[in-house]
Amino acid sequence: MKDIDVCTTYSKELKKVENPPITIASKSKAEKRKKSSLWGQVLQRFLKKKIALVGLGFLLFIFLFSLIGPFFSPYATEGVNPTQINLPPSSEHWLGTDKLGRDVLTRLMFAGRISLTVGVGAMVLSVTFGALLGILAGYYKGIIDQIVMRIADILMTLPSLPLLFIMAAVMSEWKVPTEQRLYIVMLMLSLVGWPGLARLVRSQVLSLRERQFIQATDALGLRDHRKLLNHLLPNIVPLLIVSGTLSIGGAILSESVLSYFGLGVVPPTASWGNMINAANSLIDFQKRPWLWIPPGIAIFLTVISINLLGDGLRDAIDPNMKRR
Amino acid sequence: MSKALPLLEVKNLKKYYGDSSNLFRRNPEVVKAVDGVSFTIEKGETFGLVGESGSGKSTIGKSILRLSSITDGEVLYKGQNIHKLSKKDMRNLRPKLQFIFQDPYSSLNPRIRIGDAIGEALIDHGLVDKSEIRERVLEVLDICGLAPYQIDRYPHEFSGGQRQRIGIARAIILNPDFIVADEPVSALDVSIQAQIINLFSDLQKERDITFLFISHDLSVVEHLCSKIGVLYLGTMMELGSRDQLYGNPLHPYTKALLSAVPVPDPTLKRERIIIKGDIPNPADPPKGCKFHTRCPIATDMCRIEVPEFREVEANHFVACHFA
Amino acid sequence: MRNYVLKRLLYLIPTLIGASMLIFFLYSLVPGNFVDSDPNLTTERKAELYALYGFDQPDIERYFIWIGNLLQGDLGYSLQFQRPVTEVLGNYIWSSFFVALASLILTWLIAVIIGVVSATKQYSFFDSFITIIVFAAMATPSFFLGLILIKFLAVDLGWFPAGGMITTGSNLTGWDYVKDVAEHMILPVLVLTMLGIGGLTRYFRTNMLEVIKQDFVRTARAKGLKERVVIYKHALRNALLPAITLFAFELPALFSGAIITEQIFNWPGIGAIYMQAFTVRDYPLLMGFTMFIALLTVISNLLADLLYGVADPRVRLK
Amino acid sequence: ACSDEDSGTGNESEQATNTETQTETETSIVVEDARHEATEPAASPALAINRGDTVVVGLQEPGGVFTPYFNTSGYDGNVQAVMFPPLVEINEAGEAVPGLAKSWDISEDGLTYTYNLQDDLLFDDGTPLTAADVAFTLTLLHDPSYGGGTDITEAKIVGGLDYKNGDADTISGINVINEKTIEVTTEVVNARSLRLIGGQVLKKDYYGKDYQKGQLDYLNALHQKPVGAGPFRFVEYLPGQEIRFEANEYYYDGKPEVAQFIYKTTEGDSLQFFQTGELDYSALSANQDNFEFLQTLGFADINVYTSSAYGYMTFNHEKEVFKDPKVRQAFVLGLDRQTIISTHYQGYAEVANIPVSPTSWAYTDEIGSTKYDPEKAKQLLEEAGWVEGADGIREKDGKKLTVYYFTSAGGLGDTLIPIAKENYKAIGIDLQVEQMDFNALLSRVGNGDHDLASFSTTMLTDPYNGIENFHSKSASSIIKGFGNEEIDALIEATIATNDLEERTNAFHNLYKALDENPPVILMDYKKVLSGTNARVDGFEPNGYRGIASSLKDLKIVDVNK
Amino acid sequence: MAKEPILQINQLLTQFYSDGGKVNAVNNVSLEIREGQTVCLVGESGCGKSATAMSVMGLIDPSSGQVSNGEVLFEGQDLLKMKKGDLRRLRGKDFAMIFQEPMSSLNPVLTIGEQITESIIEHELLSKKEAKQRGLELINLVGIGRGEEIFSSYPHQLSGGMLQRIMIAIAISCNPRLLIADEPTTALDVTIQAQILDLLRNLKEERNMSMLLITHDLGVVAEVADYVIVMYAGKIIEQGPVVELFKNPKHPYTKGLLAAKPVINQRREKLYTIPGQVPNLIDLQPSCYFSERCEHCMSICTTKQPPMKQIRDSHDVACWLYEEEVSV
Ligand SMILES: Nc1ncnc2c1ncn2[C@@H]1O[C@H](COP(=O)(O)OP(=O)(O)OP(=O)(O)O)[C@@H](O)[C@H]1O
Ligand SMILES: Nc1ncnc2c1ncn2[C@@H]1O[C@H](COP(=O)(O)OP(=O)(O)OP(=O)(O)O)[C@@H](O)[C@H]1O
Ligand SMILES: [Mg+2]
Ligand SMILES: [Mg+2]
Repeated sequence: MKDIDVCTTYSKELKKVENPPITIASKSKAEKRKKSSLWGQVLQRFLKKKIALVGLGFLLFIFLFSLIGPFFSPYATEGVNPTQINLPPSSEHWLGTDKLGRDVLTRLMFAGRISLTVGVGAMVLSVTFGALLGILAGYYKGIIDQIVMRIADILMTLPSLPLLFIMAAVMSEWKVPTEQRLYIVMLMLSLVGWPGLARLVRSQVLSLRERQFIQATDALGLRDHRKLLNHLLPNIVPLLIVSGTLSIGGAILSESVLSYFGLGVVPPTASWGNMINAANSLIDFQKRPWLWIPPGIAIFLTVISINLLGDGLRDAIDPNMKRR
Repeated sequence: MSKALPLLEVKNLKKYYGDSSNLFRRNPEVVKAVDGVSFTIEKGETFGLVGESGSGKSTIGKSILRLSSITDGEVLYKGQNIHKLSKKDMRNLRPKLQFIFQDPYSSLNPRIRIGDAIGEALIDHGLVDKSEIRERVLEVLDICGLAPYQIDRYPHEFSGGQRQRIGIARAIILNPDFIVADEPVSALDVSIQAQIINLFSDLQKERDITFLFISHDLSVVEHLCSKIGVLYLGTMMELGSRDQLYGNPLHPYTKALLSAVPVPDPTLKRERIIIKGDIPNPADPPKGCKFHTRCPIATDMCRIEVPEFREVEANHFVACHFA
Repeated sequence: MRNYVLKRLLYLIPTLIGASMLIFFLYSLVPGNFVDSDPNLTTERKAELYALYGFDQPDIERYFIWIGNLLQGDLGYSLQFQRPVTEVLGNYIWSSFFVALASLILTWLIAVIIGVVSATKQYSFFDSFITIIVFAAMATPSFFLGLILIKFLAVDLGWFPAGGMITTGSNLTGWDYVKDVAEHMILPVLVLTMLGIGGLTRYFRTNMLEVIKQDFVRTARAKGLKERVVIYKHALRNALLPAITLFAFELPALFSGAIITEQIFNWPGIGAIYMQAFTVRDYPLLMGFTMFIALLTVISNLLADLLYGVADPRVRLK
Repeated sequence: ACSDEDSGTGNESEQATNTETQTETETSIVVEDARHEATEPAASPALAINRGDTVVVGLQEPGGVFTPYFNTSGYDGNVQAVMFPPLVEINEAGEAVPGLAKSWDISEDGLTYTYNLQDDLLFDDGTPLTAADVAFTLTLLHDPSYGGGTDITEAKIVGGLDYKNGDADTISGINVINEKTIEVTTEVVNARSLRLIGGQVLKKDYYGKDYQKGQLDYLNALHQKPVGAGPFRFVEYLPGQEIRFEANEYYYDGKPEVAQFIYKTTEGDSLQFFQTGELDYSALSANQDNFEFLQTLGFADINVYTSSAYGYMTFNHEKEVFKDPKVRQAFVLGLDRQTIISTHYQGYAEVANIPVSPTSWAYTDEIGSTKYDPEKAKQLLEEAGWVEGADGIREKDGKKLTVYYFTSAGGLGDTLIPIAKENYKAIGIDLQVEQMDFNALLSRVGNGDHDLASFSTTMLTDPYNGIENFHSKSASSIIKGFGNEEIDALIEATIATNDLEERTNAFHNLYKALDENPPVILMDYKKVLSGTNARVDGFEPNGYRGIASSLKDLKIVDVNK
Repeated sequence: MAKEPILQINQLLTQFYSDGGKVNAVNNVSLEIREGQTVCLVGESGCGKSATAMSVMGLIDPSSGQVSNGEVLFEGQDLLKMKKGDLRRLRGKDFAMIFQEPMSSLNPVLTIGEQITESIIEHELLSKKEAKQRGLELINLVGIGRGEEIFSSYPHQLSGGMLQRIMIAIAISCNPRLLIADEPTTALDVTIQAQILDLLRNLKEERNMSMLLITHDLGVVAEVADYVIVMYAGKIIEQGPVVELFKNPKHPYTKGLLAAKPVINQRREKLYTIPGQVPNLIDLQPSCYFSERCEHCMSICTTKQPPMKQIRDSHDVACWLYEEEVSV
């Protein structure tokens, strides 16, 4: 469905990273010494991308803000305080309080932990599934490929939001402690996310297979696990890195959409998504902007910076798109 | 030639490409990439395979090493049919049979240091103790004209010629008996090409390796090979020793090829045979003699009858009605 | 060509069977059913209703009944609406379709233009500016975007209706009706467009960047053609080609609606109905709809390939 | 963070101060039921004023089944209410008043009901509505293939089961005396039968034209072409958009002044539509914010009234923990309901003390309590054998006092969850929360997976509806395993007579018993907040019928006067 | 050969931007092509041959490089100073170009006919119909039959050799006076190469075109060139009439190139090799760029660039070996 198509649009873009970068250049000796590894080169190129660096900087800030911010806050996330309801920002509560008298700034920090965890977790899971299955399918072809790809096809025929609804309902059967509900959310998002990635990886592996250096492993008679782990995997890492970064943003957004339907992280655990959603009425919108602006900006900036970062990484990894 | 078993014997090799995944109907459009090719390679010999693009050279090379399956025929290495070996036996045989690729830029994994790339197969086959690997790698690096300090570098830090050397080092470190070199110098500049060609001839002499050398450059083949086969649309047109082929080419195709090679001498005014037209679509090869569409001396017979691959003089075979 | 299509159609069967099983069994795992949604029913009454609706049969059996009906084109009977699923879908799907179509066209138009301009002026101010804007649109949750637009454009400024499809109680016909509906469409279309535009713009930009580095573009320049011709005739055509597949992929989205946007704008579309059906576990409707989308997806995949074949002479099918 | 502190003393003092501040707010904050006239009617948006004598009300998407008794969606019920008045109506106090029946008699023994129809009663197609239509309706409800949600058999009409399960052709207990009179005999006294039997009427010639016993499928074709006898006549259904009605000139109480009535499909709170004037009437979640919102609009007549429903949190009585009434009492006392309710509803709800709304004749504030007493709760838990464990969570026989609380997303839960977690933690209960959608909630509660679960009753047209589930024979899946013979007897007593005073006493006795042995944690009596565009007069919503009974009185007024 | 130079390049400097800094791909190159002359530019990969051609055509992608200095005089007009529109009108009309990869140099989604007539319509202002007529003639001229059929086919349906002929047809469609061919036969088989070279030779003669042919194959040079220019690392190191240069190469690099190539029927035991490899263009110090690989390297070679010196009539070489005054 369109609303939640974030993940697929990323994969649209990702088609472009399929061809892994092979730098064909003979560098002078002086240069050779300072960039002895491929990743060193990537790093160097990356460091030249100002916008991407801004993105990275902001992400770091958000991470620090969420991870160590709460230690500096005098308030507790769940400290309900009915006498302090809906206060506007003040020197005491920099971002005001919500309808339960909780400090918005503190919640924003805790929510950041959750949202980032969901984002990163869902990314890690879907990248793991997607990469593993994609490699197996692309490398072994035949029956394994058929099975994996048909499952992916089938999953992809189902619209994602309904699929998430179903999964949320099904998974609510499992007795998961409130605090750990986010793991369920991660799992759900990754289940929706892996087929697209698996396809990308598979097609990449199929094209890598035709590359002479992979054919060379056949000629050398190397064992399969060596071919897969030492030869194939490192060559799809760039793809995984780029699609991984981009999917973090997608997952954070999807979580907020799930929260909108009450299928996300369970309150009182705060996520940026359910914080915005708690203020999702015309009244709060109008009268208490401090409830929705901070989480809104947090999501917005995080997703933007992740995108910028991902974009920068893509350009850095793919040297064809060189800038003067 | 002794009666002893040849190192490699290719018998009636056929390789058809086609859409075999079609469940419902066999695709009629099959490309007969290799269509019944036979030849033998004696130990220590360098066999040259020439032909235009798409004539099936690489396919033969890969089929011989079982890097691709075959449709029909036999590939006998020291008498054993390579395509009938079990997976395990084949793996054990791999180190003895090596392949050198055409494209120096894509034949090395960009993410693996060249020292590892060269030594990897030794480890994987358990041929050498881990501690000795580096030594062995340095040894072959030296043979191939690379400096020891380059062992920990990545492929992108090397030029094309150097990469081709790495590819060669990777093959010879396994002490192979037989190497298929698929156009190993085609992508290189003249000055570098000469270096690699010399390296090959040194290897031939010093290591007693048997080569199947694939190239479309007749001058290179002449330089390196003792026996040469000329391929056209998957069929062998002429096969003979170097002197026979260059001194007395019998097939009109061979003649045309030879005369088409530009010679770097502006004063030389040769009578050239320019054969007309393009190579036919391999999916739909001409009937009769496959070369008849471009042959300057073709007759009606050529259009109908497939010429026999005959031995016209000792070890000189040709497939032409008029040779 | 005909064989190819036939073959592809045959390949669809296992995918569809798989999808139908997945759909059926996933939904059957969902806790709750239509009868349960009324807490006031007595146990006996529930049992009666279970029997009436066939909920008491084993899943496998119900699956085969369902799939059997499906094969006859019978999507079942909506419990909530008490009428055939096809009829319910028919009631709502077109309004979803029009919104989606309008936003699709708009999205593509804008994305192509922006993509081309920012690719030809890579790293210019325009490019960076658009990049930021586009990312911004991508980074806003849809419900939030909807709320902002309603608040400012509909309620405060009163430029557009806040929701719905027609002016309540209006009896307009002909052009007036079209105009009325169009006016109501603006905001939802705007939201969908903003959401969709990001990915597509980036996609076109990357495509264009790739294409304009190709040899044939150089050839076109070497011929002395005007830059406009080089970009729009030679480059854009090639950049659009892979996108044709994407376009076909959007087909199911045209019918599957946009759950959130429809809900927010009160648009009488299939997305909103889906949500409602889910809350009361109207499984025939849910499954019928999901299956319909699965079928569309599969067909549009095929269509994408065929279209690509038609559009790209390189893969044009024999 | 303070919430993480385990030390009992620190918490107690804090809690104490908390309670203090709450009692302070508590008294000042509950809002009275009232009607607030618009301050500035002329501010009504042009969109609304220009609409003339068409009145638009928001309603969630109906299912499109407009035949009474056959709808599966409650919203369809709202649609039907416009066209199908019942024989016996209900007023704002929950008392039976005349509807299509101008009067009725109940026999001495309480078993026979005789309904006398209004004079000149016509369907909206102009044909007469007679006792035969009523008889047909009742017969239809007994049809074996009837799949709707009304269980007529509860009234135990004589011969009803023979018709339903046997092969009787008619129901012997239904007697059409004449065109205007019908007599129904039942087997047991049931205070609810009057309204159950005296419900909405289906036109026999229309809905019964093709009727054959056991065959009701033909009705499906009629669901979207209703013929009723209400103030408005059905005109058109635009799925997902609106349902249109027009004034019914055959209505027995006179044709309404408003020419057209429309239910517009909206989703959730539709503030924006009310604000822009697309809706003339809108019911909103009751809270101070929404109230102020309506006030600032200026053109809204505001109604605040109390709903007839109550909210509660049910125990899973099949779990061993809750077998002991002391534990349940501790759960009641240990939850600061007052804070939760006043925080969430900002005065637009009060804490429930008995399982019936204050609007009902059965209500009394003398029974039950709303107080928060964690000390008492702790004591009760101690008595029940739950002693504090190492981590502050109570244990008994090595089992921790961890309870799973199920609730649907949104609503009160957002406020309740954090406070309840804190409250319960303070008395040594570990509360785990799971949120799910409402249907999953019902299903999982039905399976007995829960320990606690939140629900609200529907509108309680009879106080009996609020307690029937506490009967040990009750089939309710929500409250299973509760009750004993004593309570059963008390429950049965509440309907065993038609006399209101006797019933009131019976209810009070029951409420007392339930207070000692709580089946649920009573939560709230909610207010309903509605805004009416000042251009429309006559909306008198109440807690039993919503706006249905006032539709006939709607008038358009000139806002500039 | 006293004919007017049709193209004269003076002190051309073309730079590309790269990670390590600016790359002087074409480094102060000066050359001229006279009317009716075929000039061959030879050199190893990366020595700046294509960059030179692209600079002339004004096709250096502005996002990756620029022409920083110099003059490119086409019939006396400096192309570099010309307005973009004016240059565009000359390009493809008065001078045209053929590229190395025929497969990728034609637009895959347009028909051959469309691509041939396009420039005719643009430059000659003919109608579609006339252009088609012209197109068919051209197809015929480059030696492919079945004009109509080819006209409506797509590039992927033709073989490499045919495509290269089409490229040639496009290039000569407006009767250019100068044809630049950048390795037109490198991607083709020998038999096809022979056909194409033959075609180019004939066309040149018939139409009295001048030609700048870029190649790295000395055999090709020997067959078609009138005049040869040898480039190394962005610089011209030797130039001269073809016979003179092959008979009497002066620069050690030129000599090496000629000796390193295996020649048919002239088998040697060992090929001559030039040691080392082409230097990286990024950080070149002032020196003879070939000095690292040169057998005759002297101390001056590593510190100073040799100037271009005329050895004989129009045979120039840039090598310290031939500078008398430095032999100190
Ligand atoms: N994987 C494949 N699938 C289908 N056809 C193939 C495949 N590989 C090669 N062919 C076809 O087989 C024929 C022979 O190919 P091969 O690569 O052996 O030629 P070659 O002589 O090595 O040519 P080149 O000089 O271009 O390398 C060609 O017509 C080619 O199109
Ligand atoms: N677009 C570009 N961006 C950066 N560097 C470039 C670009 N194009 C060419 N170069 C560099 O300029 C130098 C000259 O390139 P050029 O293409 O002119 O070589 P060439 O002589 O044509 O080689 P080849 O025989 O391989 O075609 C090379 O070092 C190359 O790396
Ligand atoms: Mg090959
Ligand atoms: Mg070049």
